[in-house]
Amino acid sequence: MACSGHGVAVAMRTAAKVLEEHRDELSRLDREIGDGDHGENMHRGFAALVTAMERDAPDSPGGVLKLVAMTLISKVGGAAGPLYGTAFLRAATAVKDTGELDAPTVAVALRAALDGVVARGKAERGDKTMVDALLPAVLAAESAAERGEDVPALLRAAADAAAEGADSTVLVLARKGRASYLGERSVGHMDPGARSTALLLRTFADVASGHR
Amino acid sequence: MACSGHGVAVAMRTAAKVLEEHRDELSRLDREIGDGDHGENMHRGFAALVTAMERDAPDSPGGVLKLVAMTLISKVGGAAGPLYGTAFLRAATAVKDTGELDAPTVAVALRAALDGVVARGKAERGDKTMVDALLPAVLAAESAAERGEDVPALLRAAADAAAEGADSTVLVLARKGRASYLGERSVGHMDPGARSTALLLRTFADVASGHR
Amino acid sequence: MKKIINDPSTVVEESLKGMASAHPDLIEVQLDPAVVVRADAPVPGKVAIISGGGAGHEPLHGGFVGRGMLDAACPGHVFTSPTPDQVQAAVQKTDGGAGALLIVKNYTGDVLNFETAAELAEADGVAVRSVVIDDDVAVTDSLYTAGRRGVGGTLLLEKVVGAAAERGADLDGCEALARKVIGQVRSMGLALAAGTVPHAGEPGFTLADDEIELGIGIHGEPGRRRVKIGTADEMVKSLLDPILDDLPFAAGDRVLLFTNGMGGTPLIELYLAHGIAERLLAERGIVVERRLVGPFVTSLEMQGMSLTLLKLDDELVELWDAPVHTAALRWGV
Amino acid sequence: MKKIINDPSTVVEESLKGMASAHPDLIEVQLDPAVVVRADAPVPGKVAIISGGGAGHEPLHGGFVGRGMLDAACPGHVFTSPTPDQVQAAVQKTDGGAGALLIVKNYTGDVLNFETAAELAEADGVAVRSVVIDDDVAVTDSLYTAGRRGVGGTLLLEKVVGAAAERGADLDGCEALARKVIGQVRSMGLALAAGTVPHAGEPGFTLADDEIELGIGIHGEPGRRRVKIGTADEMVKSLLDPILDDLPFAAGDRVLLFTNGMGGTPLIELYLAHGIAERLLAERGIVVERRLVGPFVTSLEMQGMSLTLLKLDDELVELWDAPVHTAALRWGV
Ligand SMILES: Nc1ncnc2c1ncn2[C@@H]1O[C@H](COP(=O)(O)OP(=O)(O)O)[C@@H](O)[C@H]1O
Ligand SMILES: Nc1ncnc2c1ncn2[C@@H]1O[C@H](COP(=O)(O)OP(=O)(O)O)[C@@H](O)[C@H]1O
Ligand SMILES: [Mg+2]
Ligand SMILES: [Mg+2]
Ligand SMILES: [Mg+2]
Ligand SMILES: [Mg+2]
Repeated sequence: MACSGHGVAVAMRTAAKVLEEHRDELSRLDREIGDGDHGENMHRGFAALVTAMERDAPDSPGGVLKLVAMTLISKVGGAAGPLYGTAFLRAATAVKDTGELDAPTVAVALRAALDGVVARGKAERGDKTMVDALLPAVLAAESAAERGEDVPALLRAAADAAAEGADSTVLVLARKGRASYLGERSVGHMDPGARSTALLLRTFADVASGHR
Repeated sequence: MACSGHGVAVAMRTAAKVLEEHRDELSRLDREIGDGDHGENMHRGFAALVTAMERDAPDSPGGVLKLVAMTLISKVGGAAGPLYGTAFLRAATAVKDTGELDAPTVAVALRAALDGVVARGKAERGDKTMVDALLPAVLAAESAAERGEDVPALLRAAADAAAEGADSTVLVLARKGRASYLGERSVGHMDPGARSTALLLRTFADVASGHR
Repeated sequence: MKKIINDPSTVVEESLKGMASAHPDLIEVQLDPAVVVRADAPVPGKVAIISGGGAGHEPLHGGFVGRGMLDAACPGHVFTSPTPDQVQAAVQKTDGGAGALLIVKNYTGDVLNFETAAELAEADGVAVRSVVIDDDVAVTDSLYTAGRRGVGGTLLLEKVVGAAAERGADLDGCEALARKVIGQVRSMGLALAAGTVPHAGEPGFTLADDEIELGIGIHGEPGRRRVKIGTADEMVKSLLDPILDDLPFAAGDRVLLFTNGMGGTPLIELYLAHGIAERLLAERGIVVERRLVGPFVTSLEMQGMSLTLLKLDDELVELWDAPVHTAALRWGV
Repeated sequence: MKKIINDPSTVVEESLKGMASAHPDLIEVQLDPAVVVRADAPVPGKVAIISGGGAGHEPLHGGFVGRGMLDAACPGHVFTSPTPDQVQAAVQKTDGGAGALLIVKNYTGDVLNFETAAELAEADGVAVRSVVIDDDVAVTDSLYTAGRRGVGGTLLLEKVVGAAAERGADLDGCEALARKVIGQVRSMGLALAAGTVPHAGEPGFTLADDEIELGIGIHGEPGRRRVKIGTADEMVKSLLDPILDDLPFAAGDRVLLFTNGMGGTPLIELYLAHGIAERLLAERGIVVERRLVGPFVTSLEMQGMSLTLLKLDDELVELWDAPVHTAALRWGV
């Protein structure tokens, strides 16, 4: 597996498939504690991305990430659109015009993505949002990079941490986004955005590891 | 039992009770093949009649019948209001200012009521309307009168015939009123107006016979 | 049954009170007998246009009382025609000396009660005419039925005749115009789910999850048949075709298209259906010159819709466009 | 799920097409990105008033585009906020040289997307201001929530600010007026039964037969608590009391009372509820000077209602009464 622009593009196309498969699950989660559109939103955004990549496939990882950002911003809507859009935009900016991403760069990109989400959404860990998946993923990626792991190993560590982070949202009270209106009733349900973050990272890890 | 104005008033008050008891049944029948308001319509009319009779209880049978007619016309609405209203109005006119109704007069009054219903509604026997109960009742009353039966016996004969007539509506196709829109789907359900006619005649017979 | 009501037996009365408080400048509501009258009635020299029918079809008819439309509306109980004394009171309150035209939807109860009312009003010395509207093509007129039902076309009739009366048309003129409109307006509806009459407490009918009632009446009466639910394209076509065939409407005809909601179908679906109907009409070369979209002739919270097509000419276009100021329809003022 | 649609993924687009065909004189609809624009835009020298939000709340916002109200509306997918490029396109289409005011309902998605849009529009050289409306008292502002939601008050805000812009108020003036309205408008809603998002296919939530959701949001989000359904008197009071306590409204205050339907509740119930609200306000000595009753800020076919109270002064009364000509609100023209 290569972390070239092509590799990133493959990861995004795979993500589109995964999100289509999990569309109903994500919407169901959102129906429990939000307005039921998260699966549809993510699916719409990534389906549009696939179309956009058919027309125009940037060579560099940064170019692909920027296309992802612009497509999500203009196609997803809702809270997830600008949040994921900002995340990918910041990641694109962080990797600059690197041709092949190495593990430290991936860690930096993930950190930039997290910072973007927090800058826009002002959520803290424990607020029951995608931050609860993304933040532990970033921490795991950073220590993997420090340990000198390669990109597949780093992404697997990040994906594991994100999955655990998403699971952790089940037990907490939502404090940001629509789910916050539920108050105590949000407890007991996983946050859909945390779940989609975990799915994305798992997909990226799988593609990087050659599993998908 | 006397067929004085007082007797007729007692019969009407009893009818109000009976219609209240059968309100749901009549509405249910009407829901099957009409718009579900017949029980409510009849109950509203006779409840208003009880109130009206408290204010003003006419002495003569004709006076009571006229009060019934005017109250039903102004309180019932729907198809049943003008039809029953006309029936009682014609009956009132037919009995003129007779102080005590004898059997032949009751038969004449019932015939006048039927003629009124037919004049307004233009239904024929077999159209699945109240006519299917009232017409056989009139025929039975007329032959009872010819046989020289007294008022209670005449009304019992009329009530029996009306009940049979109402039963007969189950198997026929509605051709008048709202039920006609159902076409074939009206078959298998008793006509609510035929049922209320049968109930009224049964009540009058019971009161005349001293059973209620 | 879940409803925002206090008591099934007072729904109509309380709703009328609320309506009165919502439109103090427009209408006056009298409760016993129940009549909604335009605030400036009687208008001297003007023919009074009066309609009425069972409640549960709001805004029909009370929502159309006001300048340029109805002088009075007589609301019955839910789905129950009003009584003659209500209509008689309406005539008395609105008689400006030029007579009254009663607009009656073709249901046995309505026809009988308005008939009696007309007699009472004539006895009071007011010249009264009645017209019966029966625009629903779902139920074909035959020996075996009480005739077609009056549905969505009623609103168009009330608007057009109301405008004519406001301009000074006399009783003959109003009646002739009404008969003309009745002659060239056709409707058909469908239901996805029934409404619940308050005192009944349960839905008027039950449809399977994949079933619709084609040709539904505004009291939940069935129409042509139950069919599987289709796409919006199919459903709209199944309403439009019988309407077009009935009059018939032909290429080159100018029409008003009224896409009506039954009460529980949201506007997003009505607009969607309206767009389809416009497209189908354009394909047939029929020219939609005026349109109305919304829940105007309803059946409580029934989910469903109806289409109404009125053939237009210059006279009808002008009368449709004339100012109207009522609770539910307002323009030019 | 029973709906008059062809395909969940094309509902908004098809509905917009139908809306365009229904109101050719009033609006122009562009589909990619989706924007509803008033037919005579841009109006030179006029501040453009722009709003938007997820679809499913019709007639909000597209039904309020036209003279005296909105210059453009940006409809998102059902219950999903629009995207920045839609808002950017709306600004471009309506920019008359005096800047644009964006009216945003307080939902994370709406706020974030409009924020991005404002940046894009500024980059295009248009002066843009945003106001966020958060009139729903059901959800109290606290550290723990994203703040109050924007609901029924949005319509009143759009009407009043739209009237001011039409009269020539500048961007500062429009913004200040908007903040004033937001400061003195409060709402709360309840639901009896959920609507169904087309692509979800099943109701957004489920209530027991005797249960209502008090403080419901217009996307079916819960509010304060689930309670046993009461009489209309009780339900209206349970909406009105928190509204009155919140601002607070006091005896002698002049108000506009807006009784809003959630989409699946028929007018007969809304008028009934409105009458109760007027009575309760009168008992408190609060003077209802203007009113609006109907399904205007809806949640698909949700059964339920909301009440909105706007504190009035002469300026607001005059702006409310000013002519408006849109698909859903029209008077004086
Ligand atoms: N302020 C926020 N910060 C971070 N993430 C948020 C915030 N608000 C919402 N989210 C995320 O967005 C997800 C919901 O996205 P989506 O359903 O697509 O949009 P919407 O909430 O507008 O319907 C939530 O599950 C949560 O993870
Ligand atoms: N043309 C008619 N002639 C005789 N009876 C009729 C006619 N039309 C309807 N009816 C009777 O009226 C009954 C319905 O009354 P009701 O439900 O109170 O009024 P509505 O049909 O207006 O709702 C029917 O069951 C039938 O017996
Ligand atoms: Mg969502
Ligand atoms: Mg009936
Ligand atoms: Mg009836
Ligand atoms: Mg959403």
